[in-house]
Amino acid sequence: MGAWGFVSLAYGIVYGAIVVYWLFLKRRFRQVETELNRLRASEATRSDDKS
Amino acid sequence: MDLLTQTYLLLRKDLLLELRRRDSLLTMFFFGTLLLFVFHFSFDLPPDKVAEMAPALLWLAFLFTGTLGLAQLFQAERENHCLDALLLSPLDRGALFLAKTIFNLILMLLVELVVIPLFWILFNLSAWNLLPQLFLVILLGTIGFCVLGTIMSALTLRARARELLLPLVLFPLMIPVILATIRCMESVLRNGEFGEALSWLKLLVGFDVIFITVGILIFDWVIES
Amino acid sequence: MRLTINKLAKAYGFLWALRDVNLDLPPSAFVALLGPNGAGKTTLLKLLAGLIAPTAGSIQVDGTTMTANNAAVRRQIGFLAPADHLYENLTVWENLRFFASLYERNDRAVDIESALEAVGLAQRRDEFVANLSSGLKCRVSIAKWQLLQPGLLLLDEPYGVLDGNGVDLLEGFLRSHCQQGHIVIMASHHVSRALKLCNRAVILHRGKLSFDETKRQPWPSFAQAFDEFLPHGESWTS
Amino acid sequence: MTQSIETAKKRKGILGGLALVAVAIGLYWSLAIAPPDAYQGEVQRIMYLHLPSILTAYLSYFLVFVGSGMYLWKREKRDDLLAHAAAELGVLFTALTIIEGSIWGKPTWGVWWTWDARLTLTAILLLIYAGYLMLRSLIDDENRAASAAAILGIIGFLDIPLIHMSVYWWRTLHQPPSILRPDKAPWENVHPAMLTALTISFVAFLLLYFYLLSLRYRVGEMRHEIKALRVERGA
Repeated sequence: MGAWGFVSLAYGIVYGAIVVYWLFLKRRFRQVETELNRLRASEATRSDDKS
Repeated sequence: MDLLTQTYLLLRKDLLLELRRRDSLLTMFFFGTLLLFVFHFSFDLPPDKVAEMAPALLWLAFLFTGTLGLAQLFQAERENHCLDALLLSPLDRGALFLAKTIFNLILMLLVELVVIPLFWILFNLSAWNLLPQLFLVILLGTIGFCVLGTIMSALTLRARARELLLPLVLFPLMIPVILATIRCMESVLRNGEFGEALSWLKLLVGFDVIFITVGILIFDWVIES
Repeated sequence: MRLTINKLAKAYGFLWALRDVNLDLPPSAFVALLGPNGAGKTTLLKLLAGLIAPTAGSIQVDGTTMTANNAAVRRQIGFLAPADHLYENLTVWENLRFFASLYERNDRAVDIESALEAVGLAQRRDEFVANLSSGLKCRVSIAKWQLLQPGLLLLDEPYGVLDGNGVDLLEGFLRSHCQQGHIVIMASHHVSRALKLCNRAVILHRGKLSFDETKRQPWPSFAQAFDEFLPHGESWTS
Repeated sequence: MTQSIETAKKRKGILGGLALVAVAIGLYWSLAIAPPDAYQGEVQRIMYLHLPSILTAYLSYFLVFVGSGMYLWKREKRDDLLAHAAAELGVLFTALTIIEGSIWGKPTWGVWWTWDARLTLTAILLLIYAGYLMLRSLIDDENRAASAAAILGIIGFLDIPLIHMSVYWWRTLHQPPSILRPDKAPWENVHPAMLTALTISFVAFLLLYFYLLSLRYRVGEMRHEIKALRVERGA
């Protein structure tokens, strides 16, 4: 493996890992956000029922 | 009532309990001795290499035995919710920290007092005159271990798999103590004096002082967590 | 001793164990804390003992707000756990002396001796707690709090393990303790016994105080609240 | 309420976009414009990754420390959330630092791993903060987990200088300083283009770091809100 080989390996792994982590985080973010919105929506209907 | 009186009361209670059962002390002692045998079989050291390897072997043996003791440290308090009884009382949490640290220190020192001469006999070492200096180093190292070990033991008290978690969080933090103790012991065994290892000795003292202070200050939060 | 509880609330994970509890207890109050299982009785006692921190609200003892590290307040609070809070491998005597010295109260040998005498354990002072039955352990606990004289004494279902004699001992101790101006709060399912002792009854229902009145005779409002919230409990009019 | 969430989202988007641009410029400078090192050649370009990632890792640990201390003092959930998010990112960037160091080490030292002081120190940091995450996940009660982790976050950070000292002494007393440490200060006899590349990479990593941190923090915050809502329901 030449010098550029090592360099591209390092850059590839680092940015690859960051992108994977970012995608993973995005997915978690979206899941949690949907769950939260669902809960909020049902909360709103419940308080409507009361009034 | 001041910190030291409370520490004394708690320590007396722990020692009394240990004197009755000797659970921790006996297991630690046998485990330490066992490790010496295992090391001997697995390394099969030639006599001239023993003095070189002795510090690392001894200190590793103490580290593992100490961890065994730490896992048992709050055992009496776990039975019958006695920890609650202590937390209920007007007790300074710093005293609890000091008492437990000193208690584990006493156990480890007792084990070390037996295991080191045993090591000298088993491995045919001749440098008996260096033992006082070695004990000093080991004392400082053991204090550092017990101080941080007590904090971590209390921290993992309510965790799942706490016996496994304890060494996992404790050992990386112990790196300065491990390195400093082994280097000091090496220097003493090789040159008969601390020499350039003196800065290691200072590091060891610094570690002890820093974490004793931190421990007394934050044990409030440690034990309530 | 005056105890003021202000909008106290505690959540465990997803659930409110206790919500918006207000209570103001004058000296010599003897409170029967009633409620079905899971109503939050133990949570309230633990909060008062300072063993857990409230999610919201405050507890004041004689005007001082209780915090985790206030030793002066903690010295005032006792928690009688029937067969708990004793070291198994210490003798009865050693347990009492240890706790008395921690509280710096009545830790002389004569005091401990007379406390043991009072609960009928003077003969067994040198036995290990591990060898005692749970009824006898409870008696040791009674002796312990008799020595420590807490301004606020909390009890969580003390009747389960005691024999008839022990119950008499406990009730005698609680009565005299209360008469000295101390506050006693007792959670129990033995409603008739608790009602006889208390001078105030409190019902917890799903984490909220649903009833809080001083005792009188007859007591129709309690009867109504009792039937509403504890319909399957034992009969309390005995 | 929803408006502030929208603006926060927009702000995150802008931060992410900036990070992306900075990373692109950084890549261009470090791979194309900066000249190869006189001794190490092209391999030295890994430095433009290595130094920024270890810097962000240390920044993380500092944030864990600050968040932990604030949490113990004020007991506010947001400080704990910050510490948790920072610890996770710290572990990520430390792991990346070790991988880069290892890839850099192969052509320079001929081995993937050597017990160089820097590499060893980084590995120990990884162990400490992995332990932090383990401790969090192994305590069931959420408040207890938060306080226990906060204690470890503080002690771990206080321990770093001691570990640093001991690991460096350990190496220097046994073997000469590593190739990584030049005899001269790094800013002397360094090509200006190299410095620019390094600076841009630093900025890019910091932007990327704060973008990821804000994302991770918001995940924790929303999880906490969900729990709070569920608690309301439970009553």
